[in-house]
Amino acid sequence: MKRIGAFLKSFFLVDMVRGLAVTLRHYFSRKVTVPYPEKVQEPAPRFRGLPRLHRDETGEPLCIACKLCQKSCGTNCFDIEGRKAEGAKLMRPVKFDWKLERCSFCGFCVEVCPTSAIRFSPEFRLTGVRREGLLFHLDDMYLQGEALQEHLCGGCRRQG
Amino acid sequence: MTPFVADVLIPVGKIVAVILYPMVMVVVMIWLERRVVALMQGRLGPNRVGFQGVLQPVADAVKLFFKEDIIQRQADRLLFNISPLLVMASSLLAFCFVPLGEPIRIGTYTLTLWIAESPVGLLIVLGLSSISVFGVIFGGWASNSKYPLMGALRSVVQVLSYEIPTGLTVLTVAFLARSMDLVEIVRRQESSGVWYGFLMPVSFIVFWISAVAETNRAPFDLPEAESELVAGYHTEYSGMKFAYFYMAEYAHMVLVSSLVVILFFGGWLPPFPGVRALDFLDVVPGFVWYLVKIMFFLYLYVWMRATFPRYRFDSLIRLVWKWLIPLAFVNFLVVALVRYLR
Amino acid sequence: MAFNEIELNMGPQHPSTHGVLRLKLAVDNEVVVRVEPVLGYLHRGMEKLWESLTYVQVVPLTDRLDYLASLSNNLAYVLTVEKLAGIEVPRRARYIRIVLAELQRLASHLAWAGFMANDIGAMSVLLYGFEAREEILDLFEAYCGARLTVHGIRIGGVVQDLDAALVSRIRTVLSRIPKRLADIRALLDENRIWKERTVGIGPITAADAIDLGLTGPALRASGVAWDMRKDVPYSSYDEIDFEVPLGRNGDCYDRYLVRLEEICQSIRIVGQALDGLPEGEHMAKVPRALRIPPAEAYHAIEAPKGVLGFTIRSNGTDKPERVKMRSPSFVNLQSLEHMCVGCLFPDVVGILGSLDIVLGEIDK
Amino acid sequence: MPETGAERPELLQALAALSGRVPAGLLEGAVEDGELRVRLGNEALIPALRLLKDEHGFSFFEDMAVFDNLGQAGEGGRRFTVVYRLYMFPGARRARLAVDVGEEESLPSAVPVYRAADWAEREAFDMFGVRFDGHPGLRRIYMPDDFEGHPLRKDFPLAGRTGGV
Repeated sequence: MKRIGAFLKSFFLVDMVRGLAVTLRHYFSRKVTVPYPEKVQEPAPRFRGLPRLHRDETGEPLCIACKLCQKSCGTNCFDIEGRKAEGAKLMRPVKFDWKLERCSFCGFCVEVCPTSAIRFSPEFRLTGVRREGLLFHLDDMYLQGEALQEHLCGGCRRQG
Repeated sequence: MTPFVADVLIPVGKIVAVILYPMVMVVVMIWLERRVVALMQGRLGPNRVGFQGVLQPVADAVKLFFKEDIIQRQADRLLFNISPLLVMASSLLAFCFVPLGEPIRIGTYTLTLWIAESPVGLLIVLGLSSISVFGVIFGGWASNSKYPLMGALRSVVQVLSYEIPTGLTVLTVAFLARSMDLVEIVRRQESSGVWYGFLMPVSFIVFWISAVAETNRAPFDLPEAESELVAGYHTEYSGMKFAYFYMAEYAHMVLVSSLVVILFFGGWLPPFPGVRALDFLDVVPGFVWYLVKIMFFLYLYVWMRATFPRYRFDSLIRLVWKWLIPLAFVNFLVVALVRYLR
Repeated sequence: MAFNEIELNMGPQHPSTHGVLRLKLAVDNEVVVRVEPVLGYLHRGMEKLWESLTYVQVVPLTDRLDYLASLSNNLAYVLTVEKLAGIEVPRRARYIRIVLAELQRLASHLAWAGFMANDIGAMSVLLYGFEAREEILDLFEAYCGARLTVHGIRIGGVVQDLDAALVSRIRTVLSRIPKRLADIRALLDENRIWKERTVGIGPITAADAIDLGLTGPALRASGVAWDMRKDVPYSSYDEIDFEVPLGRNGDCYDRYLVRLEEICQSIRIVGQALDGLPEGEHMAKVPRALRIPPAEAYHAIEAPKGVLGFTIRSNGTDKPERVKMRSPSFVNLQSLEHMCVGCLFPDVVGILGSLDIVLGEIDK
Repeated sequence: MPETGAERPELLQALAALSGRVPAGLLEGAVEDGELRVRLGNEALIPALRLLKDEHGFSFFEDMAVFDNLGQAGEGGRRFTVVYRLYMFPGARRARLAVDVGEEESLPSAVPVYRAADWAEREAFDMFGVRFDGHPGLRRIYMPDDFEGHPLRKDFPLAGRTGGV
């Protein structure tokens, strides 16, 4: 009896029709793709985007040029020089070169920074056209949003 | 209706229409394919170029138009250039015999919605559609490289072996309608009040499977899908020549769908001609019904492509010689017997 | 090269999405006579690089080995280092590791299902598989911020703790997978074309499989009941109850079924791990500049592709003396020739898909 | 979690059988951490592998690692130590066989015993230059065939040589 059942099933293409039914159901079901430029999917709060330096409320840079991040970075992206202005208690970075092209977003620098001066930002648009755009100097490390995009690819972005 | 208009203007107009009609259908088909497959897979598909991506095919065509047209140095230039035209011409030529709707009476003159009507229209259409096989062979051989040659030979074997079941099932229809004239077949279905597709479902299914195989589509797209290993016959082509092959394939699909509609689903007849209650549907012109049915079959083409995995070459040939041809024979005998007894 | 043999080149830029693998095929009119994989196109010299990094800095690099299962690579390396240094991992961290490793297995198998089906023509399965996989990657993003190279398991524990919101979100994502799996099974399991292309294709007997070093789902499809999580339990897998799916005749179809069954098992495992999540620390106290006295340790885990093992030798400094990786895809690819010889030309793609190899792990 | 040194009867038998079969070649042997650890001379390698595979159930060739002892004195004074790891299936026991080989010397290939050793030996040759006699096709597996030098050796510069391929 099973054999006849199997023959009938195969003759009337039951397995094919079942497949067609699945694709038809997906034809009418909700689509998953997000139309990117119009609608942007917000990254999660812990998202490891582009690392940025931060300042405290008074505008003083948090970074004390302790070079812990430089030591802990596996792909040595950092090149930091610190100097203590006379009368000041803490050192401040004078030179802070950071190469985005070498960064693997492993997060060691963020974990090891004593004053949490460097933190991940939700910025995921990292594309640039000029190689210099991928090298960040001290003041570039504070750029956010459009100014950051400006730096990354030097005005190549289509307006609007 | 001056003779000039009747003898020159209208035929020229019809010829231009017959050439434009497949072109438009090809453009619609390209968009439909990319859109429907995308929607079936949970994605949006092209929706940037023009409204909902309608201009996407135009963008593709323009891109192909400006692409560099490379001809292999050792290629046989004559055959290399002819084969895309051959494939394209045979598909377009076959459209002349495809009746699109009831003849329209304008004053004394009756405008027939087809170019030519001949008592053996069915045979001619089948014959023309297999001429494109020459284009495939010449194209594959002329590009003088081993991948296209293997791809061409494979698709030729596939097309030829699937012509037998097509021929047989088409015979059953001609048998029932007692004529090979496409217009006559539709009229016969109208007078007998039932479509042949419902009368002979086996014929319809066998015809549809072999038609899909003949156009190298869906589960049988061996030569083209094998482009990973054995590139299809149009590997060496680029630019407009490749566009011809590409359009010819879609035109061939539209041709086959219209054949299915005419033979099995009563060309331009409104659904269920026999049922008197549905007569109010007659107000819609025949041409529209014809288009609706064709769109359904084109949709079915794409639907199958999105669903089924690909047959391996030997199982494909085994399928036709072991299953489809015997089935077509048995079906033909049954129809003949029924026809004789009645 | 016999008279009517032709040499065909498949890859290295090959559409079957396995990375940069090149196969030199000798074909005697459609029948495959010889298959010779040519490797090295994605060789980044990982093992040389590891010798100049500290133990902690090596972890993000292990993400890039099997880039479809980065957490499993982390887990394998980290367990070996903990075994070498004798670090005790808190029980909560071990459970979170089980959750992460099994979620990664789900993501890897769902991606594999898409790739294999797409190679044999069923293009929609790729999108259904990826739809389910995206939700898992979103979980990883919510958990520790990255989706593909996750780097979520560290020496001594895991990078973040699992809070209640994340646990309930994991459960909802898991509850949606069976439905998608049913779609894939409806499309493929009984489909005659799929069976035509996979049943009896590329068979390998249990004895040959063991002799050739095949591991993972591909080995279990030949009926060999060997799963590292059961045979040499690690990270408290022995406290979790799950079955090990087995195949019978080790062909492409069985490899396909075994992996789909493993997806169901992984869902069960994550469910149990979440139910029994113990209290406690999610990270042990590990000095950042970890120095390990000279010793050597080997530890292997059941990665989605097979047995993934690390041999680490330390020399007292904070940098490993030598790190050798036993990559499952590398060893599994050795049996490709055994499976392909004698089969037909288009099946090589199907068999390669059923082996589920990743080139990042092969070329190191 | 390293198993404690609990007694492993089957490993002890294997060790005893080994010292019986290849007394000269067996330099060191012990069962520690639930693992059979043996150091062999290179001529005792193949008999030991065959013995463990056929009579003691070590059916699976799990891994082969090569260590460059350029800096410190190698276990046998020679430059390279080749470690074979076998796995007993079913039974989940492991065996570690270490063999020392100098730069110019070569080892008998394990492929006749375990076919899985084929690529492992090719990788060892490519990365360290250890030659294996009797290997079906010993050639480089990752680096291009005309590449000179062996990258994983300690004296090979980390940044590689410019002008390579």
